[in-house]
Amino acid sequence: MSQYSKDVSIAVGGSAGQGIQTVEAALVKILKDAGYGVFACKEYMSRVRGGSNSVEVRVSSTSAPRRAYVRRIDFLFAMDAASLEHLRWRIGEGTIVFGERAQVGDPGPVRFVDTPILRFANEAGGNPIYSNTVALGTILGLLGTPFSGAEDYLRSVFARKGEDIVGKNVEAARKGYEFGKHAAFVEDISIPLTPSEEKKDDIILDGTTALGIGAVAGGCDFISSYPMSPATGVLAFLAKEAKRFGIVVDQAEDEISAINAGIGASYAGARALVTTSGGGFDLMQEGVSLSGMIETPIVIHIGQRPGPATGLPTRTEQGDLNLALHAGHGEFARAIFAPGTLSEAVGTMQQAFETADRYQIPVFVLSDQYFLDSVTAVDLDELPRIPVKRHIARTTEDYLRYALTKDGLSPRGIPGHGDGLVCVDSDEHDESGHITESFAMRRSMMEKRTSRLTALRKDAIMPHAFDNLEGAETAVISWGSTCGTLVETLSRLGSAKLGGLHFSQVYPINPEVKKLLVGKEVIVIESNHSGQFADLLGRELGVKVSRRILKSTGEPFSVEELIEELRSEA
Amino acid sequence: MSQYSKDVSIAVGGSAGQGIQTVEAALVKILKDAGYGVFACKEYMSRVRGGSNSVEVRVSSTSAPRRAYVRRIDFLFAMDAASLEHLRWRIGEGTIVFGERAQVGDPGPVRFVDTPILRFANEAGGNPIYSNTVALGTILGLLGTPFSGAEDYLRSVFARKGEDIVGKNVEAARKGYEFGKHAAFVEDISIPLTPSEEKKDDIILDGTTALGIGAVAGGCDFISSYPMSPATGVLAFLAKEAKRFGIVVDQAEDEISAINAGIGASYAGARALVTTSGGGFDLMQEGVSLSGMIETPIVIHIGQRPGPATGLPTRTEQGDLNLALHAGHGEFARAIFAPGTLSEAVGTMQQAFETADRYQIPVFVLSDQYFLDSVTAVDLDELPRIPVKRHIARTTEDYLRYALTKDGLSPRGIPGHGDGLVCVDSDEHDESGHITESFAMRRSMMEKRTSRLTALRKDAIMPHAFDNLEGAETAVISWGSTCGTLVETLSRLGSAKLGGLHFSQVYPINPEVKKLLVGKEVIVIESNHSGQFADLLGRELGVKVSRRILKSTGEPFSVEELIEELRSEA
Amino acid sequence: MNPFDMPQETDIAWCPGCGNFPLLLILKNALRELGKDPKEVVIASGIGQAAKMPQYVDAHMFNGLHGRSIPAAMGIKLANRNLTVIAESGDGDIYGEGGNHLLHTARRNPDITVLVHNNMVYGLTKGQASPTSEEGMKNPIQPDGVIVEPFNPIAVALAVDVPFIARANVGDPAQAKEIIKAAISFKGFALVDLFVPCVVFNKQNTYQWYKDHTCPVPERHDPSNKAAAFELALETEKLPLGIIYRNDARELYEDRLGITDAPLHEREVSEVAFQELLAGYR
Amino acid sequence: MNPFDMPQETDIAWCPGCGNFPLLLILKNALRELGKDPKEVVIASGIGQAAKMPQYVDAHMFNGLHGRSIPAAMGIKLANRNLTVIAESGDGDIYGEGGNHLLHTARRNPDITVLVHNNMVYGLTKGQASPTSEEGMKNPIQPDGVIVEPFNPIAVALAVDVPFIARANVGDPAQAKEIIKAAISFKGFALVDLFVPCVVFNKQNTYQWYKDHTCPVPERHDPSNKAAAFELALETEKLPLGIIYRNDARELYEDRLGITDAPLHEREVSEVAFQELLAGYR
Ligand SMILES: Cc1ncc(C[n+]2csc(CCOP(=O)(O)OP(=O)(O)O)c2C)c(N)n1
Ligand SMILES: Cc1ncc(C[n+]2csc(CCOP(=O)(O)OP(=O)(O)O)c2C)c(N)n1
Ligand code: SF4
Ligand code: SF4
Ligand SMILES: [Mg+2]
Ligand SMILES: [Mg+2]
Repeated sequence: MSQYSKDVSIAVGGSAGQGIQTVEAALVKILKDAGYGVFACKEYMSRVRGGSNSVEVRVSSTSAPRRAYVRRIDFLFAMDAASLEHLRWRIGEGTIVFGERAQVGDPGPVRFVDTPILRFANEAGGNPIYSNTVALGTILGLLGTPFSGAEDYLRSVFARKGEDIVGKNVEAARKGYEFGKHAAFVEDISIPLTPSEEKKDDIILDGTTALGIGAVAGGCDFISSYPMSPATGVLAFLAKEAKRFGIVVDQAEDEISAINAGIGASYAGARALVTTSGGGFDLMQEGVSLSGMIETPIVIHIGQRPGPATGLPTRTEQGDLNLALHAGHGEFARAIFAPGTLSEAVGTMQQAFETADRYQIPVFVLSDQYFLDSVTAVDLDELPRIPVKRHIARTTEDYLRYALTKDGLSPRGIPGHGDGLVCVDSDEHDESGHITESFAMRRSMMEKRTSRLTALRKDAIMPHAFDNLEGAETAVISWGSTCGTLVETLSRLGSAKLGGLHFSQVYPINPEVKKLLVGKEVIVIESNHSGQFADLLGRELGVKVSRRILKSTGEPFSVEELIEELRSEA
Repeated sequence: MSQYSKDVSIAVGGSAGQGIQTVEAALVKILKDAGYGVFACKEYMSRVRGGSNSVEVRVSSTSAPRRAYVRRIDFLFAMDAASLEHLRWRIGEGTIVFGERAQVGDPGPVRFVDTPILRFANEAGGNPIYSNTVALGTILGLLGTPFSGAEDYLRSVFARKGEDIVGKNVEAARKGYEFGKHAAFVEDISIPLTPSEEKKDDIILDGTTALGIGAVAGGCDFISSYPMSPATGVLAFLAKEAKRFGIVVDQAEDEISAINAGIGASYAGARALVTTSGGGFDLMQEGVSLSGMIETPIVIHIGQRPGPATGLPTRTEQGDLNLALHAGHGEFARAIFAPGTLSEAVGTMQQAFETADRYQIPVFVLSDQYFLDSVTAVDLDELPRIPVKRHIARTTEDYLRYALTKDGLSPRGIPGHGDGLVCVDSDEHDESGHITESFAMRRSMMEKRTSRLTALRKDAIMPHAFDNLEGAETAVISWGSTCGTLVETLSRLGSAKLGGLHFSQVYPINPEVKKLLVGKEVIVIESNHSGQFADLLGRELGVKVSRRILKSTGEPFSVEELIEELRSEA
Repeated sequence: MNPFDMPQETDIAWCPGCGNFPLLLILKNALRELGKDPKEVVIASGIGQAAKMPQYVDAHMFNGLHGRSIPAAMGIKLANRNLTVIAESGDGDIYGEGGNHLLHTARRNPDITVLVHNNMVYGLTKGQASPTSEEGMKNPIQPDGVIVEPFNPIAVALAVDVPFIARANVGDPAQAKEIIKAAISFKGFALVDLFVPCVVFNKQNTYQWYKDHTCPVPERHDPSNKAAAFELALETEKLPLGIIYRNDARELYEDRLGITDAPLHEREVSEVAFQELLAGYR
Repeated sequence: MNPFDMPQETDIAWCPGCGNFPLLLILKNALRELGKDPKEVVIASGIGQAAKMPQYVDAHMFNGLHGRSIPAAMGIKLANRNLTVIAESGDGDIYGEGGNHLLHTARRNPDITVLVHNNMVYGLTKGQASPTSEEGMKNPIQPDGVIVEPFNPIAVALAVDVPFIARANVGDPAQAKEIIKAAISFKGFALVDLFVPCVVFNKQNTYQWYKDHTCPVPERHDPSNKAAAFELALETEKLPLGIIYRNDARELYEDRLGITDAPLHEREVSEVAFQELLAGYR
């Protein structure tokens, strides 16, 4: 069987500022349009120029799309010597390295195709900046897709730069394309993947965009945030869409301001979002506690990265689950989502707003760098949509913001909407929202704020079972970004002993979940050091986790790595 | 048996600004010097004047001292009508209410002794401010202690105010005293407690002072903090002692500044402390994460109060254990202490500095309002002392701050002490402390920062077993401030079925603890809503907690309440 | 009867004689005289004695976190610009814990009014120095007296271009009321530093002291002259009361953000626009 | 050879042409010319491109949190006043996230030097507006350009009485070096706002722009005159470079705290004093 029978894994390595991400974007779009399944992800250093970064693009059939990072590289394009070194540990038997000897130097003991990237760039455009386009062309030539796809793409992307630029790009791509076709012949590369004929109505998203679209669909009216990798993208997305949708976007002076402005806006009726990463979130915690106390909804996106402190700002980790779980002093209800696919991202972001408003609580959406930067096509027919219900009541003159009710939820009034006054207080308060020192009232209000957890639990999204969990001896569990990797791992292991279970809501956990796990060994996969979700499963369900597969180096799990870890269980 | 055979419980209620705390202080000192066991605690509203506050003073023998809040009041002194209402729920069969009808109005159906407090005050001093002294005198008269104790006390306290003031106070006290003696006769009150003859070398402390003394003894060099109830006292204590000991005390502009200044000072070699409450601590969490990352010790005192948000600023709760446990993004080692007696407070504060420095980590000391405001005598012979070892290394020219070692601990150098340079970095770093993006180095450093947890665990203070835990079927567990209440409860229940276990270190938990609990039912007492320590016992030791006795109204547990809760188990 | 009076008797937590009492009256009168309806007024406060103000005014209340009244007030205003939004707290709250928000919200210029009860002390937490405490004032954390320079709110406000800067003294209720009215009426970010004696913890800055140490802004002062205003701000002998700086030309943040009169909760996600958005990712 | 050069070659993470390169040289030269020993110098920084500076200087380094270099630097200085302590970071870090610390540390006046690399943009996080970004500058969060007023660090520093305030441009390395030397030599809290172009994300405030939009502080300017300094701070046509304000009379925080030359880690708890303390509670 050809090494390319299921998918081809292409990596492009270069330094920051060389624009390897444009190659990724082009490939994904052209190949998707050509009828392939595509997945892309990236890893990069915390610097604006220089260093060594890389992108991975996986090409598959649309019927068996790949949605995870693999260590394996079939075609490695090295734009300079440093990136070849950087990726050398991933070079295996099947890897063919493409690069220009003049740039890369002695490639060492690898299957190397001297590829005149810079020469073609200069020939076609008179400028090294066309190198990316040459590389793109070469890859498409290797894959043997029609050149028209590349040409169409380049024409549309560069249209506003004028015919000259378009022409040079097309020429650069064509030179690469021809070279690639020839190389495929010489190197005896043949890709058995057949593109699908069926035209799907799909869109290409990365995690950031998916969350942004979810926020728009979820009726997000307001965002105030302070830039912090990898969470800034959501803020930038909404900034870009602000005018179109009438969303108010505020860049805050710090994270404390951001969340307090968000809660203020929410008090006045807006659906408000903040986006940040662990360090910035630390500063928001008093605000989280405020949201809990005054029962004013707020949605908090934490784009996780490896900590503690500044850590590795551009790398990935799932280390802040415990943080979200216990953020803010005092005790109150909350919910935490962690999407694992891009369509889940669109959905859970909407669900986050709905849950926050319905239950009048702070709600978290946890992602991470790997997830935010991962790209796939999403079927428009399957795009989750949840109607925007505002859960806002018009007030009457005798309105009491914290009227005691059976389920602890009082109708939520907002100022300027009705005949009543809306008083909220961070102090312990009475039904009218004014400060109290009554212990009896304190007891009622604590009960009020925490009892909704029962309903939240019952409403919690059930995890997604796959790979025949029911019949399996062992449940392998993922949450958030590790979903795709686990799905591919289990499907490749193909063992009846192992079934998968993916959580897109991690807190609270639906009590029904316990039934899914009865009598099974439980293994949890997490990109953190201690196994925070495994602990949570113990606390919430009393489930005993027999094994934790953990990683906190800043890199995502690769499918190969998980296969190695799980083979003994299969 | 007389209702006073074990102890007498005296409560004084009045409004803020009326000075009922001076009565408490005087009673405690005079009665201790007279050879009694004393305990006092208070509860007060978040206001500077007005409202209704109260103090409780319990008088016992020194051989069986009481160290906990009881609901029962034997003598209730009501300085105004509102405080009588405020305390009415605690009036029982044995309660005698003292107050001046003109102030208190109709006292309702209680055993009432019309006590001319204001009249005596005016007669003795021409001023209502002598009312407290009259009340003090009356109480001493009721108890039948020699008047000389009161006289000596008043003389020394008011000495610097001049003979006139001294005289008026003594006169006011004497009037009260005579009235009290007479009332005791009329009401047939006789207190069988015999004062001890033995002169003990002891001191009177409250929780705040005990922690402050512990900090001084622990070599605290530096404190930067922002005021926040109930934690401000520790800052004020060190401010008062700053000159005497050469301690640097800085009032910060906010909590973020406080912890960063503390960590800066610690980096430069100082033993640094911050003190705050939950809301202020939220803002310090990024600093906690920094301490974890750069392995720079810091001691953090959290004086807990009921949250969320502003909550009940002057009330008590143990709601921030989870917060301390998971504070700061990312994963790293930490330790958490929670003293339950004043001598433990002196000791654990020293231990906190020792642990922070030895393990180069952030260390927490959790207290709460009830604990900080509780007063007892502490035997000087039993005052714990831990030598101040600085754990600082003189650097050599080739010094590496993060040299990789077997146990993860590198010798800690500080700038200006030796020939090396000391570089610390909140980014992931190499052995020299400079930024790195190496995944291998990341892995080593994560291991380095977390592996010390093993040693920390082994070193963890064992909990204190009492009431014959070994032979008991059920272990009843307290941590922090609930200790005294549990001790008295179990001793009063006197059931062989129940044994007590008090944790003054709550994280990590010594693995040896498991042996103490084997085969026993486990009940945990906590002043919070969910049972955070019970969860932690599950996570750390796999111990299953069969029952949680919880309270989060803002009041401390009373002994009576715990007895009621535990009677069914006894 | 003032529509801003509480409908029922309230137990006010301030000490007898506290400067917050006259200010409460001044504020309610100012609001009434401006013809405001309680249903259009939101008072956002932080934590402190000053921050209890909205507990005693019958209007919408957002009593949030210590130091954070300004961002909360801004969020409220941006969500519904029809509301009259006041941020109100103490000197410790707004100049200390929340100093950064004052700096940067001024740069944005939302139409909110910031009322700072400046009693030169931390009242609620019992007498520690606030940013505006005078050097030498004895307090529990600096037993020998304050050893740092006081914060000059007027100078800082000028430096960050707050477009309406005034100072008033509750000892002169008539002037204080007029200044508060002017501040609330001002279209833009307005700061009023109010002298409000704390009779318990600040025994040096008393009603009398404020009387003796203040004077009206000189008549010849041109409030549009920032450099002159800065010189006034540096006065230490007699602190000038009145409108110190005023610039009516700054554009509102709401306008620059393109916010319309419709409150955000009435916004609907246009399905057409949403489909357009999706189409962009085809 | 400069003693502050790194002993081994270092991979510097800045972009080619970045203004941080000239500043690195300027700083190392300034330190050498002041005769400093690397072992007595601590550079405390936050997070950002500017904040990477100490990674490339062979001295003690405290690379802490974004926005928090100033409190950390103050803590270091108070723990050991023999150290020369520099806090160094970007405009976003010190004026934005950490603005409150600038305000209030100035009031204390510890002897530390604050160097702000003002590139009028967030460099490390890729081009968002910083507090000093000019109105109208297009950026990812305000696609139509900055809609808030820029922060004026010189004016704010004056308002909080920073006793040494200067501005320099790395485009004039000789002057920048002298100013940095003066700031480090100054006994007290010194702030230098440094123009340091970001060649990638700030295409409008380039080396040339800074050249065109700056001028030396006028010769007749008296740096001890705060009001005059404020007027200079308000200049917008040409931003004055040089020492804008200087007041040598402010007492140091260290002195007012009674800190001696012995670093805190040498302090011992006097047993006599401790017994005295206990005796007070008998
Ligand atoms: C984050 C946080 N830190 C500290 C506190 C404690 N605290 C409450 S009010 C206050 C100061 C009050 O001073 P000011 O703002 O001047 O108001 P005043 O009481 O004098 O009117 C402090 C320190 C708090 N509530 N939250
Ligand atoms: C608490 C926190 N919030 C946000 C960030 C993300 N962050 C890192 S550097 C930076 C801004 C850098 O701008 P500036 O300080 O001007 O430095 P420059 O890179 O321009 O030199 C931001 C927002 C962070 N590290 N920590
Ligand atoms: S403590 Fe001061 S500010 Fe607070 S209420 Fe009393 S007098 Fe007013
Ligand atoms: S992004 Fe700008 S500030 Fe950062 S290194 Fe590059 S040029 Fe310098
Ligand atoms: Mg105040
Ligand atoms: Mg910058």
